[in-house]
Amino acid sequence: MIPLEHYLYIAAALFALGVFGVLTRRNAVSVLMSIELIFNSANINLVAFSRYVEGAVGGQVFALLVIVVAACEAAVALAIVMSLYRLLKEVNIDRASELRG
Amino acid sequence: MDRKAATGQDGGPLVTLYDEQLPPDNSYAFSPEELEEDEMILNMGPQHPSTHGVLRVELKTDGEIVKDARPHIGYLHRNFEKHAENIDYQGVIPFTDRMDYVGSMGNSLTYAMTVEKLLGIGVGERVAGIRVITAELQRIASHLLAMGTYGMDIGAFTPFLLCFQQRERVLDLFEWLSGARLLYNYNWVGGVSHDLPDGWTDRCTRFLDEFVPVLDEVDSLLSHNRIFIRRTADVGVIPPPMAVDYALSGPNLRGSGHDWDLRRDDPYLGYEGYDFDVITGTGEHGPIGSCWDRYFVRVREMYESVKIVRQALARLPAEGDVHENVPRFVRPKGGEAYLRTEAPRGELGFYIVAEPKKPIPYRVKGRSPCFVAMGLFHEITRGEMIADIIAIIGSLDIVLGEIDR
Amino acid sequence: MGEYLGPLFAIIAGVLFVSVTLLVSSLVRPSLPSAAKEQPYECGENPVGTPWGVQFNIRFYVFALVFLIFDVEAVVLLPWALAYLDLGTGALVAGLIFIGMLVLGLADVWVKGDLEWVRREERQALKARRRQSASAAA
Amino acid sequence: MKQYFQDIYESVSTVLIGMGVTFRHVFTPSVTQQYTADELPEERWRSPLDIPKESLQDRSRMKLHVKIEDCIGCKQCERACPVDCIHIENERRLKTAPPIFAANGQAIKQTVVQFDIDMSLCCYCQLCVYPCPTDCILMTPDFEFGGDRKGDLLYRYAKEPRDPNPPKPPVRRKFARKKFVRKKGALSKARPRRKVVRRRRAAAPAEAN
Amino acid sequence: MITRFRQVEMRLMGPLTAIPIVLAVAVLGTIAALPVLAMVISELTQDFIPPGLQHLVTVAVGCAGFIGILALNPIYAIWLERKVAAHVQDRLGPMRVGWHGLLQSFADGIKLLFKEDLVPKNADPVLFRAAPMLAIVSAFAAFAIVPWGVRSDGAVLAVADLNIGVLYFVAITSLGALSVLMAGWGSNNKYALYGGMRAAAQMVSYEIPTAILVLLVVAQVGTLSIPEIVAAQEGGFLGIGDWLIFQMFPLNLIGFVLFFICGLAETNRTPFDIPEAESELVAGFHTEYSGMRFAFFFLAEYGNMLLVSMLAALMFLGGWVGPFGSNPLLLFVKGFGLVVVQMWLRWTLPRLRVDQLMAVCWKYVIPISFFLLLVVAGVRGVGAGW
Amino acid sequence: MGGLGAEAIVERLVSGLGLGEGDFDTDLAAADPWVRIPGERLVEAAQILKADPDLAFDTLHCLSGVDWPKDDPPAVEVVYHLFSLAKKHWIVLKTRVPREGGCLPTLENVWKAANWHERECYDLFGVRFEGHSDHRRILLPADWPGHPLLRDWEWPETWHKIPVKPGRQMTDRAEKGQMTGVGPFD
Amino acid sequence: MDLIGAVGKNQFALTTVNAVVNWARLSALWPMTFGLACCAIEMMATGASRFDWDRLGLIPRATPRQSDLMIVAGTVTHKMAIRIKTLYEQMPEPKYVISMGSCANNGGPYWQYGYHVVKGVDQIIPVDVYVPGCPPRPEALLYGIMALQDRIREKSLLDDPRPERTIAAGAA
Amino acid sequence: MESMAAQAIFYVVAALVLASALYVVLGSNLVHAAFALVAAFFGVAVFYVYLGADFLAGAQVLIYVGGILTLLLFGVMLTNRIYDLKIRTGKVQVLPGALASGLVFALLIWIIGAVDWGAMDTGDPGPSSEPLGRLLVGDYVLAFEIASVLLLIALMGAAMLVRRRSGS
Ligand code: SF4
Ligand code: SF4
Ligand code: SF4
Repeated sequence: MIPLEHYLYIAAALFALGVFGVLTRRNAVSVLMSIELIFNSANINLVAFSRYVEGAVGGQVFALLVIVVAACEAAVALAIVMSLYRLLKEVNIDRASELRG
Repeated sequence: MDRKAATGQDGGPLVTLYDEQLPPDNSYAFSPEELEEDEMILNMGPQHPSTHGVLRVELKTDGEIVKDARPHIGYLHRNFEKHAENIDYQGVIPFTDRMDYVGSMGNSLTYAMTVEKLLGIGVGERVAGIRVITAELQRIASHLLAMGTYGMDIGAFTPFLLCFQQRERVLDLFEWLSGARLLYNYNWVGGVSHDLPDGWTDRCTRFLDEFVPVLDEVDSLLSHNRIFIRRTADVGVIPPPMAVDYALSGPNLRGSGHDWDLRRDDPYLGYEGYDFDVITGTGEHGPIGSCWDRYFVRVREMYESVKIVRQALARLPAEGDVHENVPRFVRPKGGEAYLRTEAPRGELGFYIVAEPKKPIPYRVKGRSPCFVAMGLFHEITRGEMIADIIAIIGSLDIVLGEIDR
Repeated sequence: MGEYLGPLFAIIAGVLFVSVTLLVSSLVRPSLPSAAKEQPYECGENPVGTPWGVQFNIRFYVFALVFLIFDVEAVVLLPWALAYLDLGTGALVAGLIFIGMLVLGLADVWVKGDLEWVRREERQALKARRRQSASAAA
Repeated sequence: MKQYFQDIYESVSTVLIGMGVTFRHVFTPSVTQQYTADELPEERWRSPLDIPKESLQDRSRMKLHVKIEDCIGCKQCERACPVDCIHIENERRLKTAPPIFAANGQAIKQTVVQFDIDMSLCCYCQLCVYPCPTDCILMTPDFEFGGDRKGDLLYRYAKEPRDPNPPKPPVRRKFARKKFVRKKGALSKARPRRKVVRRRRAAAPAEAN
Repeated sequence: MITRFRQVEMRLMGPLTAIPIVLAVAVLGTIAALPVLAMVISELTQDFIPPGLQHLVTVAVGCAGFIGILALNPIYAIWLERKVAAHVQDRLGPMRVGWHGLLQSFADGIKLLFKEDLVPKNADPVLFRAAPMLAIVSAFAAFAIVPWGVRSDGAVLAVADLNIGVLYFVAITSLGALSVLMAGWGSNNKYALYGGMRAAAQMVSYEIPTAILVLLVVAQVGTLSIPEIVAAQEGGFLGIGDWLIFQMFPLNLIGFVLFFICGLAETNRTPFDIPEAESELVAGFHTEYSGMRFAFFFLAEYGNMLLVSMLAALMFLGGWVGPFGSNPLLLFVKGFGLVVVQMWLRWTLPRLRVDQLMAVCWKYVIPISFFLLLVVAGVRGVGAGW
Repeated sequence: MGGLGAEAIVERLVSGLGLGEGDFDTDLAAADPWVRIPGERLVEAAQILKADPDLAFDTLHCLSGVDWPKDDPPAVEVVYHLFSLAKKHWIVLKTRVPREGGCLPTLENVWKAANWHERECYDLFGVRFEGHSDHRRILLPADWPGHPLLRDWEWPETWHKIPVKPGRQMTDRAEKGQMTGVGPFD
Repeated sequence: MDLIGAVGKNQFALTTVNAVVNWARLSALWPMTFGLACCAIEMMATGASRFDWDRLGLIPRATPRQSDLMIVAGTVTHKMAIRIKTLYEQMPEPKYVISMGSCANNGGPYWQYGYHVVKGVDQIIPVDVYVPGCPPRPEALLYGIMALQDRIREKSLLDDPRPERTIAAGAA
Repeated sequence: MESMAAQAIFYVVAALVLASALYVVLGSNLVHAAFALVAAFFGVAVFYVYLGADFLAGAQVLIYVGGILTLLLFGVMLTNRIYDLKIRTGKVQVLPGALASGLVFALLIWIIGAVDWGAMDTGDPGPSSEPLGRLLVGDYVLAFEIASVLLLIALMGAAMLVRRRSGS
């Protein structure tokens, strides 16, 4: 039996990696990938808690909803990236922030 | 012409270049620099399963859409015209056979008739009858090939083999008649090389009887298949004025709705005496002049050819010498002649310039219907999709041997 | 959980199958590399540019997008379908609303022309140019 | 809306029709002619129109053959060939040599010392066959003469080749290859139709000239 | 000078080298008989084996069947395909290698094994090599859940009997799209890239109706587990009356046809073989693949064909349930029957164009399957009495 | 075939162009009646032929080059076979260009079909067509030496190392001892 | 290690492997769909129902990467020669070439005045079997394929896969 | 014994997930990174299996691997030319990024270690999909419906975003 903490450690590591990716990556798609990693780490936590603490499937419902949200997020974010690309011919987020001005 | 040297007494040594890297030939019509964003150059051919030989099409694509297409020809340029300047009138016939190798009866017929026009001789009734029969059978064989390969281009393999099966029967008839399966050297100046063998007409009738039901079957398998129609109707539309402007001929012209057939409108070989219909495209599915129209004109022409062959067989004079008018030597008095006939692919013409009393033509030019049809290719491909390019090439029914000569 | 050994076994079998075959093959197959052999194939032509330098039609993205949404929808509906028989009318109504939303979305993208592989306007524009040149000829 | 359902209906119905056609073909006998490396056995020969093999091959234009004994060295064939793949060289026979005759009675005045036909160039047009006065060059229905050496496709018919190198024997093939042999008498009895040709030609004055 | 080829040959020279190749044929033959053999053994021995080991035995038998199917299927499916094609076209098909060409696929396989394997210079070497592996793995993994019978004591004979069976199937097949995309992108070839992108878009699109039709089944039987789905179809008139396909006529029949169409599309079979569309894209995503790596795609394709056929049979045609009680052979008969139908279709129909293919999916198949789902749900609800 | 007679066509054309007696050549008795006009007037003539409602030559059926090196002056003759689908009549239009550096105006703008024909004529005869939209070789590779249908065209020895001249095919192989020397019946 | 000795010791293994591999190679010759001219039509006829080269195990493949056999069916022109050579190079080993028809053998009818015709495809790529004819009958092509199968049957794994290459290099 | 093996597999998978995640954030080839993400997602699915959430595992594979990843891949392939695929990460950002994420990681580790989670082994929970369905249509029916609305909005919004640019 794997102890709960191990799941939590892995989730934490994934989370940290995701954060690192979000912070260092310039490419928007790359940033998106990192965000997906973060979502996953959250999901691991949810499911692990629901299994070890709750002992029922309530947490899984939330995980499912998180997946739904993640999918929507990915869809919309990529759409934004696409239109950004059409505009700039580049998907560097640094350039994107220039658009504000 | 020095016949001695011809057997290769001099010349360079035989070279083998296995190890040599041949230089790349980057003949592109579109330069990469000119491309806009999102565009890509895609080559189709010269080795490609469905460019019907060695056609190369250069596509400028944007995703699946073809922005522009340029055909490159010449990969089968076999110098027919150069040969014709060096070989006697009779000897040219094997080379004309090799121009449109799917319809070689039609080629040699046209050439022979042009030389006959030059010489001012005619042919007897039996020869004319035999010529009509062979020409129409050849049309059937050629259209069968067109139909089958078109099906294959669209992705249906079975109709192709069913068509080929019928084509084999025609080839059998031809082999029995002339000894060769594909390149017959059958139509001679002033006659044909062999008379019909005994029993040939019976077999021919039998073929016609058995052929029509099979054609119906392939028709129901392919021509009226919904997928096939969707793939070909409204694709590669040649509007009628464009067809004339580009001097299209044959089924391609008729597919655009022009009611024009040399056999009826400028008859030769006594075609005026036969009862047949000229098939034109109707625009049954989608606009007139689409790929489906051209394809279907060919299919229905086969029925007409069957009609003609039946009539020709019925009225063929029982006796007659097929070599009656064959001149001993062909030495025209000079001058020039142009003559065209309705070959399976359209109006095939030969333009011969003769020098007086020479056994060798001065200049022979073949006017090839496929060459002309290929000339408008870039017009009708613009805006179509990649898959449609294949459909369009197939529907024009080209033979590279005739385009490149 | 033990039943998941099956897929694991299958995956390992697959990997083993591929790698063993490739290993055996690499021992016995000939290899004569040459420059021309390693060129990308393009019907015997020298390719111009690399396909990687090319952008693909945005359509691909649109389809993947619509697919993703419907995929998620199918997954969320699965538990619904499973429990459906025991849940009574409420489930039917809930499912109806859910599917109704999605159908609405489908209708929306359909009407807006996103489900055309090639946008109608683009194609029409190119074809129109062609027709122009045809009529100019006439 | 109507169009929508009609589309569905037509697609389904035409697909079913097509499937019916192909289904029927599963049960029609196959037309394949199972060619083997030996000459095709009669029972496997399948002409789609039931033309007997013999008569189909009667005019067959495959490999050329020269009955060199009958050749008078007139070079008509060489001249007629549009491809120039025949090469003939003659030597005058001595006046004192005993007269010999071709099968049709023509006197042979020259010795053919070289008679090469390059079958790898020939276009099988049969134009060389028609003018031969002694009917000694003819086309046979034999097509099984490919191989791995192009040199094998050059046929030298002259009995006394001037080539100093003695010819090598042909490559042995593994499978037994029956050579095409015409039945006795078939060779000398050349194609009747061709004779007619020549007679007519000689009789009719050439209009063109 | 010794070429690399020669050096390789030297390695071959061990006395062991000949044996595997000679034996391979025999081994494969035995494997073919494996499922039946295992089934028989398991039936005979079920009374003697302690209950604790029962599970292991069923899994072992399932594995035997799995390997048997996987080894047998491509080899004979390819032969069958060629024969079907030939007879549809009045030909004979392979005749020379073995009796009526039965050994043809072995010859093809050995030849491909001994064929040079090219990795184009500018290709992405990692993706190029990983793609065929992924294709095979996804086919294998999907096969793992296909049960092929129940023993008389009710134990399911399968490598794995998952209670999310159909969901697993839908999920794993989506890996196939990835492998195609990998291959297309990794080849650095224009045709391959077109083919790969098209294939991915196509497979992905047709996954939606597949999932919806799976929902359709699930909503009726209330379970995701495949053996239970089959169990729900037992009984009825002549033993076939309760097959799902005959229920709520014609809703489920349409569902079955649509499911089959989706299967065709997911395995890239005519009329949906756009990604490989020979007449336009040369060979599509596997244009650059040669030798064994190409063979893997081929194997995966035939594996997937059988997979979708068997699943269609399990979900709609009652699986191993039939007129004469339940019998694993029935499943094979149904599965291969559907495979033959796939081949029959292939040799009948022309190919759709990309946009038409997508239109078929999004404008016809998906709306109709949504409609089916709603109607079936409604009818079931009424039937359940609320 | 209906339509106008050759005489009428030539008459209309010549009067339309305003050509004098010496400016054109014609042979109305030939099998295919032709008229030869100077190259400069070509486009004009083509336009007349196409636009005149009675002539209505709507198709350029064939375009051929003929090399006449022995004539005085040596020239390439370009022959246009024109046909009217509407009126069903024929005329053959000829014009001459000098062999070296000869140039004609393109008829592409009158009949689209001329495009490829002219490219071919350029490829094989070296006749340039002024104003042509895509003036490249069509049949032969771009770096092919010369225009091979000119009668005095020199065969290159090789092209990219591949021999062009006919080799010593039979004798060569005979000398290498590759001969079998056995006829089939011997 | 003495390689020759190793070969000698395991003669039996070698012959067995050889036999199996050669059997596989000769019964699964996949030609590249590749037609050049008139001969290609007869090649298609060979693939069609009446002659059916599928009987011998031939499946046409569209890409050179998956084909073993190149049937040069038709006239090789200078413009095409470069492409043919590229395509040949792009086929993986072992690869075979059948030269079909007079044109591919030797330039055929075009050998004399065909300025744009390569006088024999064997000038640019090595040829295994020459099939004479213009065009060769489908049976003749089948005969050529069988002749090629015979040649493959006699090949040894120890042979250099492309002997011509070394010869040409040696001569140079 | 079985559990030993199971544990071993778990840690192998965990290592795999972390390695892939590492490549995702550090790798230089974007397409490879996307495929590495496949492995990470797949590994997470394996965790779900270990946690007895088999339905969720299926959903994870189907949505993440089949859906989101395909989308991401198309995104990568559509927006990048190969020479851009080498992602430059300036040193400026790496250091603070590493610092920040390291900090987060340390914090999390500390929390995980410090808190007593009250974990209990509830035994094999059995099939999870049907209870999930009950919950979804029962207690959480609002969330269920909201999810559908969310999906609808995402679909329409994203389609619109893309459409506006490509139409012109
Ligand atoms: S058949 Fe024709 S090409 Fe052959 S040798 Fe006779 S004339 Fe010459
Ligand atoms: S024509 Fe006949 S006789 Fe004269 S050389 Fe030729 S083969 Fe001999
Ligand atoms: S050999 Fe004859 S049939 Fe073959 S391509 Fe050459 S000319 Fe055509």
